[in-house]
Amino acid sequence: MITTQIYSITGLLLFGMGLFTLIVHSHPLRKILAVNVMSTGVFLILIATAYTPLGQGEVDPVPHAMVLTGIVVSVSVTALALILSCRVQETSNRDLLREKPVAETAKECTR
Amino acid sequence: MVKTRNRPKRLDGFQRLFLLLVICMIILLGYILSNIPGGTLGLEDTVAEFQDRSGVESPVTAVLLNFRAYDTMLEVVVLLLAVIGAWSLTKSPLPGQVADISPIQMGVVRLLAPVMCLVAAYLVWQGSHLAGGAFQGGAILGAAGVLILVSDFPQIHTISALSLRIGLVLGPLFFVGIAFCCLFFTGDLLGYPEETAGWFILLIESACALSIGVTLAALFAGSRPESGVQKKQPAVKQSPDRGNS
Amino acid sequence: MNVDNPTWMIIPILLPLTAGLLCFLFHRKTFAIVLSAVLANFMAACFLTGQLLTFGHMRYSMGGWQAPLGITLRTDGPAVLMLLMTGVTGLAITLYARGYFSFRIDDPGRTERHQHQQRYFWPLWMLLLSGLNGLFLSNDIFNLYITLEIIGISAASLAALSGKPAALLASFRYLLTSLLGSLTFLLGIVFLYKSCGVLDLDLLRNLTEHGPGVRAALALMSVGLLLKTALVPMHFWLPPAHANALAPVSAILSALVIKGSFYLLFRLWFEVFASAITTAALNVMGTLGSVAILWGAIQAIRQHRLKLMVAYSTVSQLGYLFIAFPLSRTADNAQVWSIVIFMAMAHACAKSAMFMSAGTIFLHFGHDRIRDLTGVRASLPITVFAYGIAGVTLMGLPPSGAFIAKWLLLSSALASSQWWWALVIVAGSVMAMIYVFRVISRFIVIPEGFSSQKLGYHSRLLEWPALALAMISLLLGLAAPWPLHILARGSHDLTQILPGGLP
Amino acid sequence: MIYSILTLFDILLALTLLWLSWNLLNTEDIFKAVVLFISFGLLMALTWVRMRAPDVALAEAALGAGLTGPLFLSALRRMNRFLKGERRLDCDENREKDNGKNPKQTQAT
Repeated sequence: MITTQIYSITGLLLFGMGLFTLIVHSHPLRKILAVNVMSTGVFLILIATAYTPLGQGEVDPVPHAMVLTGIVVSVSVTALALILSCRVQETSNRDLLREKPVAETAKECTR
Repeated sequence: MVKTRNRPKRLDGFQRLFLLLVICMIILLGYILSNIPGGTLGLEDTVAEFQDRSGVESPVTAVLLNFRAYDTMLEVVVLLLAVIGAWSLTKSPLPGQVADISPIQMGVVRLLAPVMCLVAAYLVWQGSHLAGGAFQGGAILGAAGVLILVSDFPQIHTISALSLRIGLVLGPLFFVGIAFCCLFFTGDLLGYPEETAGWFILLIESACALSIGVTLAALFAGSRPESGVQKKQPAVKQSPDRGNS
Repeated sequence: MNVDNPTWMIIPILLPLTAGLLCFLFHRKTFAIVLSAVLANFMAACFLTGQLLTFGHMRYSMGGWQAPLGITLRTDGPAVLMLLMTGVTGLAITLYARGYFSFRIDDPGRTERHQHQQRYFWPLWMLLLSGLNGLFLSNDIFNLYITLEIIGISAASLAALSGKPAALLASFRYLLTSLLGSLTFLLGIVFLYKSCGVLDLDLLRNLTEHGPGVRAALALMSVGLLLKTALVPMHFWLPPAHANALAPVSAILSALVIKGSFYLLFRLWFEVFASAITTAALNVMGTLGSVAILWGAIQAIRQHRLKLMVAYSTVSQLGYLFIAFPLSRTADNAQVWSIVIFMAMAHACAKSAMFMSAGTIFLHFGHDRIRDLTGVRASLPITVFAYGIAGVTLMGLPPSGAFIAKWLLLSSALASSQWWWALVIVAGSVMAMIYVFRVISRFIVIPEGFSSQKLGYHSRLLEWPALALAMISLLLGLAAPWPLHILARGSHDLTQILPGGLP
Repeated sequence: MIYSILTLFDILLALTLLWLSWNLLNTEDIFKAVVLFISFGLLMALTWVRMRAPDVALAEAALGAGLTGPLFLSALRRMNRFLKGERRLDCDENREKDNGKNPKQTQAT
């Protein structure tokens, strides 16, 4: 069961790191990346739960189906969030990626 | 390219507190998680018991499209919702991509896209007994769509908005339709007749794979196709790289 | 199908779903599709209520696969009442939205914008409705997660529909918060599956012992749902998202969407894992609830914009739902359920009526600054009337539905001599009076020399649905015995559950 | 409990995953973070294979690396393009006044 343990703990750590980044960082893309890392962590724990070493019986297929579902959901939500964040950027006058007014970035570019 | 760096930040008081909280939570959860006795619980035996009645040999596909097909149906709807949400946000044209595409790239895409479609079809087909299925096939299709979008084939601009919408809705609508058919014939929603269950599953998977592919490509494009209404807007400024292509 | 066939309960889920798909596919006749779906949804809710009253609990296994393997749906008292709430409110909101989007003034840009918003509003709203109904009926924890995702994504997209920068930003925050909530919920499911190995709620309820794994799972799921329900420390996303959305969307979000996650939370705490709940946890919920009541009310009083005020009042009213938690130790289960369901139903009707009125006012005057809204009564008498009646419900005056709920709360608080909760309830009501009257007094007073604005366009659909909902929320108190009867019918056979399969 | 060479592999894989995710969440450059995220997705696919979940591995390889990466990159590009002054037509309608003093539309790629 050591394998399950290792990957469960890894998944939990991924969840924690993602959570911290999601709250602390303010850039929209970073937040979305953090959510993705979090969800990968959750999936990892779930798959690790189902894991049975080779030759010791079948792997539980229900968590696999759940994770497949979850991956597709997370991709679609990621896409929506990305488009939404682009729109937020386009209507805001702060450069969300670099945390300064849009005008400054534009000046930097024209230089 | 503008540099996407941001100034390094130091953690303030609240953030340190939060960090502490997260660390404590993770340690606690990790302790609990590693103390849950594992190995005995799960549904693998139940799934194995009913496997031969599901019409497919792969247990994951059996769970996804027979035992818990209702979940999958709702989940295809989630994908569609993301597209509706994305389309409601913007009305800019499909992003014109790199202005100068080398003929080599075009050739590669011309070659690669059909191959990817074949791979996708194969994945859907083998889903009944090996790894694979609607999601994987759909994902490959979506990747092929992204490739085509990136190389900015002129043909993609001729796809009408209605046919695109049909492609998007096909999977979920087909799923719901089959569900109602089953209700009519066997009296159970999504309860396929046992002897033909495999075919029903393959049908649903093909339709869903197509829709998932279109959905993912549409999500990559990020904006809805222009319909007649928007074209009337005065074109004050054309996006430069669209002008080039 | 026979009348006693449990298959009927798929209708409120699949019908709006199909309608949503069709609305997205065809751009014409969308309103006809939506209206028929919403009407059918309402009738299905009534039918399921009748079915429950005649035949008792119903359980339906999807695809004929029974509980540990397949997904089950079920109807019981609370579920049916929530369906009814969604049915009534949904009908009114649909009619109002029709009026809202066909509101025309001499501004071609705005008309075009309305057309664009309408095109995406209908499919999103239909899919949201089917997700909500799926949530109320589902009996499988992972299926509940997917319905939560449907609700979250469609709600966030709806909130962004107005396209204003503030709305976009709020909707982005909303989407991320809702994602965080569902991920935490999913982590809880993982813990649960690891410790129990089943996903069906009935099988989970039949577990006799609750180890640390189940407790951790419950804690994680609760935190996720609280984020989505916006209990006070986690309410930061709610006011901007609700206040900046289009008026029909605000009504949907405030009346229905938060109730979905709350209903699920309540079911987990008081039905599935009732024996794992400690008094301390209940008290924490009660405390957070009272903070929510007071903080939300204070913020509502301080707001200068009408819609923001109504949004903060939602934060405040949500607190009442959580004050019922600590009182459950002394009251019996059915009573707590009835308090909560009553409160939720009354609030859903009143709050959507209020947001609709605010939206009508916003449409007609082009702004919703409370200071400049004097004499609205002269131009929009019905809207102001609806607003006032909805306000009566928020204050909890008799004979409104909220009065019954608050009365039950007060009496059980005093019966168990926990007077501090009673104090909070009364204080919250007084403060609700302040923020409601502050606005109404502006509406009603007509200053000297005021000439009533002539309104170019007037739609009955903008005014009457709000009034109807407000009247329902007011008269709910008179019809009190009836929902209580349904709930009692539900709790009657709560004890005898077969492990999976049809009873 | 059997400690074998496989356990060593597990530990190495887990550590790499953690290291990658730490870097992608904390690196200053968002572009670099996205690239790291793509490699993180590929490594996850390997992990799913290790966990005897080939279905998930296939989906992760196709979705996680093949689609999420391009999605992030195109979003990043769209934002950067906007910031460099190539305004889109449709975002002007809701603009407030103070945005007027915004970048001149000079720079193109």
